[in-house]
Amino acid sequence: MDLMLSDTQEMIRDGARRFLADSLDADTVREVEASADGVHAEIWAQMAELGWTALALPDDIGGGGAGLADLCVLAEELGRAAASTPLVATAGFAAAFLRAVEPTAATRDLLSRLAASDAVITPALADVVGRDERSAPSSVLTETDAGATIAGAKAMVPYASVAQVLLVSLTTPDGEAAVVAVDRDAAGVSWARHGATGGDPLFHVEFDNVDVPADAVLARGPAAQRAIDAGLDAATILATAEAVGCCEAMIRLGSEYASNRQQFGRVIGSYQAVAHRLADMRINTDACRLLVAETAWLLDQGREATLEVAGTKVFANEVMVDMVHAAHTVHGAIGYTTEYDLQLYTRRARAFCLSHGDTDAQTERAAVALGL
Amino acid sequence: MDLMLSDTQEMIRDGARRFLADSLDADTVREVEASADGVHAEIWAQMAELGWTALALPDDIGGGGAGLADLCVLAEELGRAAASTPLVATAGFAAAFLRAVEPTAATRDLLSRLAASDAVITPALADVVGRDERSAPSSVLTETDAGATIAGAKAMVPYASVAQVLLVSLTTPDGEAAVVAVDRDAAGVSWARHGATGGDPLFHVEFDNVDVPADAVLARGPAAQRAIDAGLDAATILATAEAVGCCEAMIRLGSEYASNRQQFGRVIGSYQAVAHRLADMRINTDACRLLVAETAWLLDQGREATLEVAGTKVFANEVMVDMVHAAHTVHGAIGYTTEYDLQLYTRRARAFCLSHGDTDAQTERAAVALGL
Amino acid sequence: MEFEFPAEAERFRAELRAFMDAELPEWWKGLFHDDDRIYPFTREFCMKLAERDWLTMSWPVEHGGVDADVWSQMVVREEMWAAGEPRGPQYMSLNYIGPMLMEFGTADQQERFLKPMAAGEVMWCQGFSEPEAGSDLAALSTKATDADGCFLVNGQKIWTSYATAADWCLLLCRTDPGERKHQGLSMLLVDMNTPGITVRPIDSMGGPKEFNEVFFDDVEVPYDCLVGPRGDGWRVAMSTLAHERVGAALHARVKVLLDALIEYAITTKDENGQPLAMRPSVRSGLVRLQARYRAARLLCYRIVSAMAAGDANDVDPAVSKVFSSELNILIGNIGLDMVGARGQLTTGDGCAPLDGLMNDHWVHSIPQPIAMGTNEIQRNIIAQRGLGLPR
Amino acid sequence: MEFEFPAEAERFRAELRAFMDAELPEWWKGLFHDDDRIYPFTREFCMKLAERDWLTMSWPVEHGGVDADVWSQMVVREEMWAAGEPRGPQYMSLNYIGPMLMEFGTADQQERFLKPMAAGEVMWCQGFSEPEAGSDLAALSTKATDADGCFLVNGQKIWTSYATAADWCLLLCRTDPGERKHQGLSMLLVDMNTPGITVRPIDSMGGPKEFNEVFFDDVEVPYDCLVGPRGDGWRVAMSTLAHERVGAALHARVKVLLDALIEYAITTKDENGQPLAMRPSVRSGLVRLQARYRAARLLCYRIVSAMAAGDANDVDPAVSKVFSSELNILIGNIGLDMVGARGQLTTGDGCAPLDGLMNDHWVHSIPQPIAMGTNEIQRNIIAQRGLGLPR
Repeated sequence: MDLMLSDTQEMIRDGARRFLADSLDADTVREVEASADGVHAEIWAQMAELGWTALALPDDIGGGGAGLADLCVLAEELGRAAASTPLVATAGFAAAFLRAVEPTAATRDLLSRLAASDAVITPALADVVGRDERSAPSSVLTETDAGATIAGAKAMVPYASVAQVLLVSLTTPDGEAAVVAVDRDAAGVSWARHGATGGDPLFHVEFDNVDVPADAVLARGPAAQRAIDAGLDAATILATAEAVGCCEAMIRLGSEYASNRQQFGRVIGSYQAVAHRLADMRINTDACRLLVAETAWLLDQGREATLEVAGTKVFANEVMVDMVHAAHTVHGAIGYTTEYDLQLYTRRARAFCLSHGDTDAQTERAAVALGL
Repeated sequence: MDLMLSDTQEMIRDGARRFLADSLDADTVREVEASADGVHAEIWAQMAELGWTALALPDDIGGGGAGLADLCVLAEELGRAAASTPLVATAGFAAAFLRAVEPTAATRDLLSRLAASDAVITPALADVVGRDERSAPSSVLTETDAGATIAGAKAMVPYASVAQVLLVSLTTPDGEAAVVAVDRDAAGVSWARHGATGGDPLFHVEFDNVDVPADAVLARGPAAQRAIDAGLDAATILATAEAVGCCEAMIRLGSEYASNRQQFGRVIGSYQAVAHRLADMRINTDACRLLVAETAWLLDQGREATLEVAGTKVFANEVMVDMVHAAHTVHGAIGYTTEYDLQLYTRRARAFCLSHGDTDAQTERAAVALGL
Repeated sequence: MEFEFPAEAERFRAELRAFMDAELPEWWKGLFHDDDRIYPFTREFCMKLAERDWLTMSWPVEHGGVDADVWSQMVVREEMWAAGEPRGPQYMSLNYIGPMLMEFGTADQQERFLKPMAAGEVMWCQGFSEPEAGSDLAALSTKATDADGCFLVNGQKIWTSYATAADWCLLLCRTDPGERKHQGLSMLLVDMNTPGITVRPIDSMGGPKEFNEVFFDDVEVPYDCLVGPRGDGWRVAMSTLAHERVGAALHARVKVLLDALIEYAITTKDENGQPLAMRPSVRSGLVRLQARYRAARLLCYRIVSAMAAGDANDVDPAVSKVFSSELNILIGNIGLDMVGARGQLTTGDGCAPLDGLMNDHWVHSIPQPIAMGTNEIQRNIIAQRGLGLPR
Repeated sequence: MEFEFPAEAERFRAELRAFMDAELPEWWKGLFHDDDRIYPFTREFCMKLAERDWLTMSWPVEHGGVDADVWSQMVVREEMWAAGEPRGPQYMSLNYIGPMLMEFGTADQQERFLKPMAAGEVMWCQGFSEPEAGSDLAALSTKATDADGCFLVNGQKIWTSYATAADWCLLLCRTDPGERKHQGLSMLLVDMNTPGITVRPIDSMGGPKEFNEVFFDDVEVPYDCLVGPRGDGWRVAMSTLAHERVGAALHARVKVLLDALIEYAITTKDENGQPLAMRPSVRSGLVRLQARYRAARLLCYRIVSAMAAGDANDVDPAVSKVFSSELNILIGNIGLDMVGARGQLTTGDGCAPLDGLMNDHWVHSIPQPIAMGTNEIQRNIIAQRGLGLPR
């Protein structure tokens, strides 16, 4: 038992913090949010160059040989800086998904592109009419002589405009689940950005009878579902680590503001109504971080961790909703303005609570895992 | 729309407050709790003499002609004084139940005994193996040539040792619900007191083939269920009014303590951690009281009020659990001692949250009433 | 006790609703949204209300009102707030700036300012808060000094809603030295077209139109625009703020959202054809909200009942404000969880449930515990004035 | 990072559990219950632990310990707390009174006092709090004045657990004047059999044995019972309290309750034959508790990890204490709601679910946010030392 960061993790943390301090200030975050793609392409490219995006892939395929727990340290730093990158989609979902399916030439190829950090691969799971990523898709995969054709539309696809490959969940005519790797530039694929409050750019993606080769079908049936779950679990934990970073930023901003703002002749941080709210934010943020770390470690060990992933998400959802409002309370009106940085983090934290499995969905997964 | 107490209500409140201040101090409450019957018989007798227990019965049968809303004002005062009386059982459940069933000579007789304030009539609903008052009983009613026989056992029967009549819910051999008025002194009825944390004495009551006359069967089938619901609704609201009184006492004790206790050279009530907790108790207690008043008024108007009764209970359960711990927090260690009065109220408030329909049961009733 | 509106108030509500159904355009979503049509529309709408004697109905007849009873006034507050306050800034004129003038203004001031308010022709804004004077309002430093036959105002106000559209500003500033910080303040009426006034909008999470900074640089304000005694502005302001707090019917918006959520839960089915209403979290969430809505409504009505009975106090409005603003936060969060992942999509996005209603409400609910006196200040009031706790 | 106990610590846990299963009598329900067998049993139990080198295993060999690693110590804390602390008051001797003597005691004092502690033969109590000195401990007024070759102690302590059974008392009192209130304090070791000591039990919600008042009336304490420098007792006390906070494994009891609730939910059926585990509120309640249990456990382990890495701080124990004590409150309340109306019945009542376990825990959880430094004080520590906020 050792809950201190490892040397590697400290190195990742310090390196990422330095790098982001140099390359991403809050005004740049605002520019990125207003841009068409909604992504900080340069930071992503530099992270790729530094080997960070491939950090958690096995070294035998050219990855960094580290674990999800290490990647979470990086994700927390991205959260602290409100950086929008496809880390969760690519190094989280795609990497875990591709490692969970039956290896083929196609999956090996995709994994080596991830290891070489030269592809953004993003999940396209939730159908336009469905509730979330785990709802059975109505988008259809039909086999053809040349391979297969897919038709349908997906919502909430992260980073679609900068992706090279989409991992699309589909239903076959006989009701089986399937996941297909679709070239984002294939004929028939079109996308439009959603209006959304969080940090990740989300897209509505249409598949108008898109033809794919037979080997693009990466998984079918229960195996497809298991691989999706593996991908979502990794993405959930990584996203929670990012959200922990957002909370750290909320605490930092709140503590600074409360240490300087005076009312009634006293610094407001000396009022318990303010100080204790910040203390509670500290407590819950620490709790979230430790849950993330333990869960990532379990996943790195190859253990069954549905209970831990789902439970961590349920806890994070509950406490982060409170923290968002606590942070605004500490700041008063200034925190509501777009000129001030708080909203960059509170919008992300609130969107996080709705994403990656909401409380209902994760509660049910955890309850089953608990034996209930 | 007028949310101020009526003149009658102010009279009831002031009279009850004076009466209880004179006749019931905290040490007497402790004595009552330790007594075999667990009831303040004298206060009950005096309340009967003052006409308070029959206050909400129609004047044409000799009652006070007032409403449940007026009785709630009295109940709140009882709660403030931690008085243990069968008001909720008798003037709450029994009165509303008896007015909801088909009138017969037997019900008229029972009602006139209530109006004359010379009987304690108490519900015996929850079977020993059931979850609560609304669970279908396994205790059995069998018809005989001479009337009927009942066999089974009930748990959580309030004030059984001082009751004259028990209103017992039963199931007939063909699965129908029935409610029978049982003379508490009838052969075959025996009782033993539960160990319990709240203020009302609760009893385990056995019915060992108790013979009752035919007219003791007061209701059957859906009519029996409706009358039980009417009784429980009145009892629930009255019990909530008592619990509001407990909260008022918690606020009073907490405010006094926080205004006098000094630590670090300051009165602790000047710390926001203390002051704001008490303020929240004030807010939630006021909210509960208004919900009780409106709901009682609706019931007095003969309106359908399942949503309001159940919603009020759900809200009260939620906020009172918090208030109990807030009150203990304000007081520190002293509040945990039995010498100090706080525990008289916090035990009652917590037991209230478990009684009269728990959150699950009342949430489901309210949800159906909301159209969900 | 009586828990129903008087019959005539309910008749009036029906009439008012019919009027609003007819008058509110399709595009209207509430006051604080990014749409240039909003302020012109509110002016037009207020003039129509004024034509029907509904704008300042609570005012005495002599000032252009109809002496309406308190429950009809409550009907107006509820219906307007439920609809996103289509009166725009003018709710301030009729709720508290007008009454303040009736209490403290000269006959000339009343003649000059009340008429246009009653006609719905004028928009006011409130210049109280400053960067260094938020909860601690009395710490304000905007100064009005004596110049040639007028005040010369210098300083800065902040969080001034409606300042871009307003014709006049109710300005609390410092005219005289005082031993304590709430002495020496005065209340001025300032024409927003006076040279030297600069308005800088502050973009907020709720959109670009919600707040402003207002800078005063040698702004000349005639002496006859001083309301109430010079140096006694704190008392005028406190009376004004007391009126402001009574005016809020924050529960009315909750009712609109609750109805929308209930309907959504009943009509929305998951892929198994099961309505959302069958989800346990939805059932318990809506039940909790419904009970709290009732409580918020009653806590608000209690203030009005007490006023009508001549028994008003400072604590009940504080209780009501904390409860209602926190309920607005709660319904935003429960509502977002109910609609699920797509709740984060904004109004106008084809995939946004309820066209982004819950997300829009969530954002706009954020400042509610902060506005109109933070909930922390309200809790201080409850503790000190309600429970007798020491400062 | 590493999230498993070392294999030898887990082996030790299995051994310890087997020992406890064999040793804990049927009637044992935990420390604070109304049963005269409790203290004699804890003494016997501690002597058996001592025989196995398990009582003071964390101590250095020279003082009767075995220099056990931090994770084996955590195993002891968890297993003991899970079982209702069958070591009785002696957890204090080994967790912090002994270590305090090792840090501040003379060689003679160490020789005299540590041996009996290591043998499990002696019970200590802690005389710190006073009626007017709770959170504000430094305000204490119990005085030790100089008499004929000894101190003469006069004053009163309160909330002194175990005082009726204790052989010795660790007494913080005022020996000298000081400019500030935490100056002039000294730490004394007081034989509870000294004439002039009166113990008055204070009945509590948790039973008649939980607290006491201790009165000191001209109690003679030899000078050689002063620990640490005279007048520097505050520093000794603070070091002691820091050890106390590390010792708490409040999450271990939560795990016992959680397991009991899960089993109860799975095995208890309603009248329709549906297990309680199918109720949505039970599912979500248990899931919330399970995640929080994990977090509480990790927050506790973080303190130990940091100590092991030589990187301890004041804030982590405060974080852990607030979180774990509130979780104990939460599981009491969720558990009571789960078992339903009969949760209010007490242990021994035939109708009480889980034989009153949840009710018993609920009562005993009430003081947890208050004990060992109130959660308000802990939040002050987090805000001031952790976040740098001003006092």
